[in-house]
Amino acid sequence: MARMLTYAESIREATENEMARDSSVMVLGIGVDDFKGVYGTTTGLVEKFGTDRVVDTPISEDAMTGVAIGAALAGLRPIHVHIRMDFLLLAMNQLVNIAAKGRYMYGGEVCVPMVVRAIIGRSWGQGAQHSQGLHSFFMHVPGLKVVAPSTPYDAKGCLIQSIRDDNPVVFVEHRLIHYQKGHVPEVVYTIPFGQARVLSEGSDITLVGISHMAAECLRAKRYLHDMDLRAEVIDPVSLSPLDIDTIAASVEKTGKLLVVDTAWTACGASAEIIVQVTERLGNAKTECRRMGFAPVTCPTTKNLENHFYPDAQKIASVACRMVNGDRVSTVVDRIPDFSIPPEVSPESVEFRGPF
Amino acid sequence: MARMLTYAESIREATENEMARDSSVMVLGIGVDDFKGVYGTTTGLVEKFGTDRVVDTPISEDAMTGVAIGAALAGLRPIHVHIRMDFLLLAMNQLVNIAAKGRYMYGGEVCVPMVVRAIIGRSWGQGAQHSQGLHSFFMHVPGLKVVAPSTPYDAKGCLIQSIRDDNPVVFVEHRLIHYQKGHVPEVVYTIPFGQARVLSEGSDITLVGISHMAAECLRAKRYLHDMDLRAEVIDPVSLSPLDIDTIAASVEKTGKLLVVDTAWTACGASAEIIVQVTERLGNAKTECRRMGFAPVTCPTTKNLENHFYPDAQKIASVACRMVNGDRVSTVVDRIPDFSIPPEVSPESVEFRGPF
Amino acid sequence: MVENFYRALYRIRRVEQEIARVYPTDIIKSPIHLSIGQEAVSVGVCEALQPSDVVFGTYRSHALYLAKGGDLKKLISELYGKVTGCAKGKGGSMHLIDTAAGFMGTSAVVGTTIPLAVGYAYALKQSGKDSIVASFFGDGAVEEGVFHETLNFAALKGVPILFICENNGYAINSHQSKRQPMDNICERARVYGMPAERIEDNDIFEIYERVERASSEIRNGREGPRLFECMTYRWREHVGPNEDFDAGYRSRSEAQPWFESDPLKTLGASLEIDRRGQIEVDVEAEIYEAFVFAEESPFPDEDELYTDVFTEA
Amino acid sequence: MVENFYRALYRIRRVEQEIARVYPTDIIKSPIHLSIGQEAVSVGVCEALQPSDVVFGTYRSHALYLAKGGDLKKLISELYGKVTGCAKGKGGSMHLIDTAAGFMGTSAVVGTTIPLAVGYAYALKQSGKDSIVASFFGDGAVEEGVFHETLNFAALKGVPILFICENNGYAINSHQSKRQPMDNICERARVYGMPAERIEDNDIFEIYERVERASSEIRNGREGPRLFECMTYRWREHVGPNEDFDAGYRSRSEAQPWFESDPLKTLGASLEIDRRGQIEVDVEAEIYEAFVFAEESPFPDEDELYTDVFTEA
Ligand SMILES: Cc1ncc(C[n+]2csc(CCOP(=O)(O)OP(=O)(O)O)c2C)c(N)n1
Ligand SMILES: Cc1ncc(C[n+]2csc(CCOP(=O)(O)OP(=O)(O)O)c2C)c(N)n1
Ligand SMILES: [Mg+2]
Ligand SMILES: [Mg+2]
Repeated sequence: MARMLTYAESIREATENEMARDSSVMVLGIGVDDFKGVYGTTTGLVEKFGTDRVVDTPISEDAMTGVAIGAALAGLRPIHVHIRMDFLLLAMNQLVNIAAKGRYMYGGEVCVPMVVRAIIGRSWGQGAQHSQGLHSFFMHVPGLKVVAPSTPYDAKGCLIQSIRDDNPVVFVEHRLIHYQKGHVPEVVYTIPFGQARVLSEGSDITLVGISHMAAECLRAKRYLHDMDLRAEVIDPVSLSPLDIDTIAASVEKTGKLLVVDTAWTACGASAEIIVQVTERLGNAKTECRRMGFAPVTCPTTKNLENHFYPDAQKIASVACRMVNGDRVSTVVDRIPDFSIPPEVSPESVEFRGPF
Repeated sequence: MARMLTYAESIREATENEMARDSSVMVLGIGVDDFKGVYGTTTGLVEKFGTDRVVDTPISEDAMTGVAIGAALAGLRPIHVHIRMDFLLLAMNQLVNIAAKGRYMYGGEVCVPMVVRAIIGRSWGQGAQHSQGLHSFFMHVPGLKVVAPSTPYDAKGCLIQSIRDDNPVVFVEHRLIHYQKGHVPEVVYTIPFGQARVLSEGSDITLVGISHMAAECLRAKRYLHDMDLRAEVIDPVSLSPLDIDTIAASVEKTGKLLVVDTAWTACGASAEIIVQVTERLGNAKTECRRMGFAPVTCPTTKNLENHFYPDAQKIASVACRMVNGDRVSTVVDRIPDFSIPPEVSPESVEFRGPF
Repeated sequence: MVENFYRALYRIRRVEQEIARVYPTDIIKSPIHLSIGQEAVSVGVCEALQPSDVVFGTYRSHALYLAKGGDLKKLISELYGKVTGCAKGKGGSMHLIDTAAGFMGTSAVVGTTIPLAVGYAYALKQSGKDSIVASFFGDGAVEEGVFHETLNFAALKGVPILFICENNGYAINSHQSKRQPMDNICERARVYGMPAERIEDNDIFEIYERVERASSEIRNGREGPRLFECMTYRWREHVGPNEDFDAGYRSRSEAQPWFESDPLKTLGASLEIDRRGQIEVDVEAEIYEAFVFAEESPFPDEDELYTDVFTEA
Repeated sequence: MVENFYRALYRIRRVEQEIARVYPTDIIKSPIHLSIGQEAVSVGVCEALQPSDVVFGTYRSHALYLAKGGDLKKLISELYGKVTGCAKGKGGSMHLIDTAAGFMGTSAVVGTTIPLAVGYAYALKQSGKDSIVASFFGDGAVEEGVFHETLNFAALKGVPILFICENNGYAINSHQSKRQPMDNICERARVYGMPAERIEDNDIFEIYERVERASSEIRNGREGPRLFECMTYRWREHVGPNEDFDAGYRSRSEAQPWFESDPLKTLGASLEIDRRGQIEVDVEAEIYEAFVFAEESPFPDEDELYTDVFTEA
């Protein structure tokens, strides 16, 4: 029988493997050694590897990012953990001005092998400052790699790949998938960057789902199936580098592309994917749309929050109208509800208590 | 005769006008009161309005941004000046988590009327950390307005508009245009956000140039003219809100769009403009391309730096090939030189010494 | 005064207990950081302030909101995500505001409101107003660079602000000694030339008196900022409604002295039984009403999602 | 020792003078921040360090680069934007590096290398190596929050690092008193429990001796970080090759005592004339050679634009 782990367990396993294999790997971050272990992703590591290699840090994101970079310059391989991606806003100077640029501006003399684990905080009620998906910032800046696996299988392989990479990697997680289970082999394996994953084949439309939205796209596919529409669902997995070949090949087949992100769309990853596809396919007739956070600050109250996020129903609504040729309003975030049974994603239903 | 001012003088005049008119307007930032007056944009203000309203700050971008926001909450209208946009990386938390979100997350109870003047630092040899155009970060986040005027005329009107706006506005300047002269009426005027400016009409291709690239696009137009191609040149002026109507109408006419930014292209303003145009025009046959910084860290040595930035020649090369239907490689940043006389933009030629 | 203190303490304690009680039903869909055990700091400071004075807080600010005169119904409604909340349900527990009460806002990101408070105080000083500002934050926030940057600027400009550090010994589950080499937050303020005092034992009278004195000294605008480090203790888990003495990072015996010196208990014991009873009855009625109000209030309309992004001209 | 000091000081001074001399021709297309007048700090500290020790600096680090043993030809070539530069011309004056010499890099953004240095020192300590790190920065950098965050962490973990604050009294054109309420940078370090000393008068012997002692104390790994505030003075404008005593923000008379106590002058006077002459002749030859080397070196190929973004596996 397949070995099943949660996404969080898979991250923990990858970290433990690498720490055991390579004594230069270390973990630092607020609360990495505490009893909650950052949603269980670091549980037990301090007992095994000690406080020198598993470092609870002061609340000093800017300096601690610099410390991680400095340790990387000296040959360590730090994994810096942030329980909310929002806190990276305090570390932008170090990430953009040093981590991303170090190798280039020193003419190739150094490298910065570090991993920044950034968790997108959505559960419910996380509100304005604990819910942001800011991966497009890091995609914008040359010198950083960005990866956002959506399954336990990819989480393990990508994290090991990230740790072994000699460059700074922003590893994007999503809180709602931490407790999702999936097949994770016990063996150590890596997943190369720049390879998108076709989660499910189809011919009528290409759905690209980033991070948690990959799961929502798969659910949307089921709705669409009931309407006799075959969606191809792709998880880019790696955002920078981006495997535009796989996505463009799919779009060439389907003629329609809907990119769904767990982030805002303006200057977002969804915009980038669409532009790269149109650049690749020239002025062939392709219709492209994007969905993401509503273009507002994330509200706390659940009944507004539900409208803030894309979900399977909304994705299916937009996809269906794209395929059926109805003219879709440009404000794709405000599609009125389609006639789809009001099921909700299990992650959000199962979620209780924001702890 | 038309009254001619430099871009820097125009900014200074707008600031002085508003400070004289409204005692709640203040200026703060590193060196705003010193003899260089941030390229002359703040010269004389401290003598006129005193050190309470023209505040030289410690080197504390994070806190000083928070201080500006707090002052705005109390009813002042701070203009926070940064001689390099790169330094905003230290202020991202306050800008994104508070300035952008304050009104929304407090249910409309407060407003944050502040202006953040951010200067893109290119001259020569500014290298990795003094040359970045990071406006796409601010376009990504709801709650911020972003404006990037390219002429002295627009600089004055947009700055007055920004100061009077009750919301946080990121005002993007470019060092190479600070010394450019243009017509600036003495009268006080505002330029509403969300209105692009058609700098020059044409029928064969639409060139959209952001900030300093508007001038390069105009120059490119002259090259193209010699080849009997008529380019329409548009300066979006305001990036968020974005006047997509004007741009899309132009593209509907020309069928071709080339967006040129003084920033990286991945998840950049250029990507956003292209996607909005394709969303607007549906799957009509339009060819869209973008140019910007090469996808690397900015090098210091001039002979690499020259290849890092788009310029009139490179823009004309790409535009020409788009119109003539040659298949353009996707890496538009590496177009081999087209047969255009090797003139360089006067800003870069005139520039001497990075002071 | 004792009665006022008791009423304020009792009201906050009971409000938070009620929040904790209903929380497991998931009717409140917002992370909550309770101040149970720490109420004396907010009450002691705010009783010493004027209504026109202004405070800024953190995600752990139910107590501060109430102590500063924030509307109780709007607080509970906010937690319930209702449109009648102080932020129309858009903010939740971590983004409280009541401008009418001089409660200027809280933030979920550690340290972020410290410079806001100083900017506000700068504006007050410049306008010649008589009001002052108090900035509340935890012992963890002093590890953020912005704390230092802000104190440096506040002292340089002599703005009328009180920095109130609520030192409960922990940032989430990490003891101060795991995060700071010295237990000397006051020293960290004094290097900027500002007077700084530690107030031990969660002592509401000490807090009130010392803050009262300091605030009148800075109110005239001639003296600059002050810092108070108020030693206190959090009785519940960092976030959520429960106790967590079995989690391993701290012991119940560490908490015991704080339970025993609880100002609510000692003040209550000093009150005449009838007066005390009356206060409690009044407060209970008010709380009951507030929860009913919140339950009966409507959620915001879907259209509210798109409002309040910008202030329209 | 005096001879070594003199050679190092003379070499740096003359290199920077040469840079300033050619600068108006625009052959160097990179902003330059000269250390003329401040050389004693870099030399005094680096002479007290071991070759295997590591330093991090700022955009004003020509002196530090040379004092730590960085390659002169690579420095000048870097300024000339040549592929033979220490960063292949990609870095310029503000992004110097020479890993072989333990010169681990500089940055144009104030304060950014301070935590890098501590991270490096953390790694050294963890690996059990005997080396230490010195982090150089200006008096302005202590206003950045990252300075405090970093010192807090460094002291907490007891990493083997020396913080060297080069206090030249100014950040660009703003005097320290315009930016900091107290003239007490050492105090700002002591609150983290680390010893901190001010060294007055740009005194190279004092710097050498005290740093030597401190470095041997922290080298064994048992004692934690130290800070030295080295008082010095910048003779030229903040950025660029010229003097700026007529700009209004400072006077030549303020500089006068620094001119007079210039260690280069006093050390030079103490040397036997022939020895001194020989040193100077050697150094001049080396400098001449370095500039010729730089001039004759090729610029990087256009293809270099796209290399060094990532380390390939
Ligand atoms: C910038 C930032 N980093 C980390 C967090 C996660 N976090 C939430 S509360 C907290 C502890 C803060 O401790 P303290 O300031 O002592 O306040 P207390 O919770 O004890 O009242 C942390 C680290 C955050 N909210 N913001
Ligand atoms: C974060 C940041 N803010 C502002 C600047 C602009 N700037 C360059 S040098 C400098 C002054 C720094 O002063 P100090 O640390 O004393 O160093 P010095 O130049 O005197 O050696 C400033 C403000 C910068 N480079 N980085
Ligand atoms: Mg605490
Ligand atoms: Mg200085």
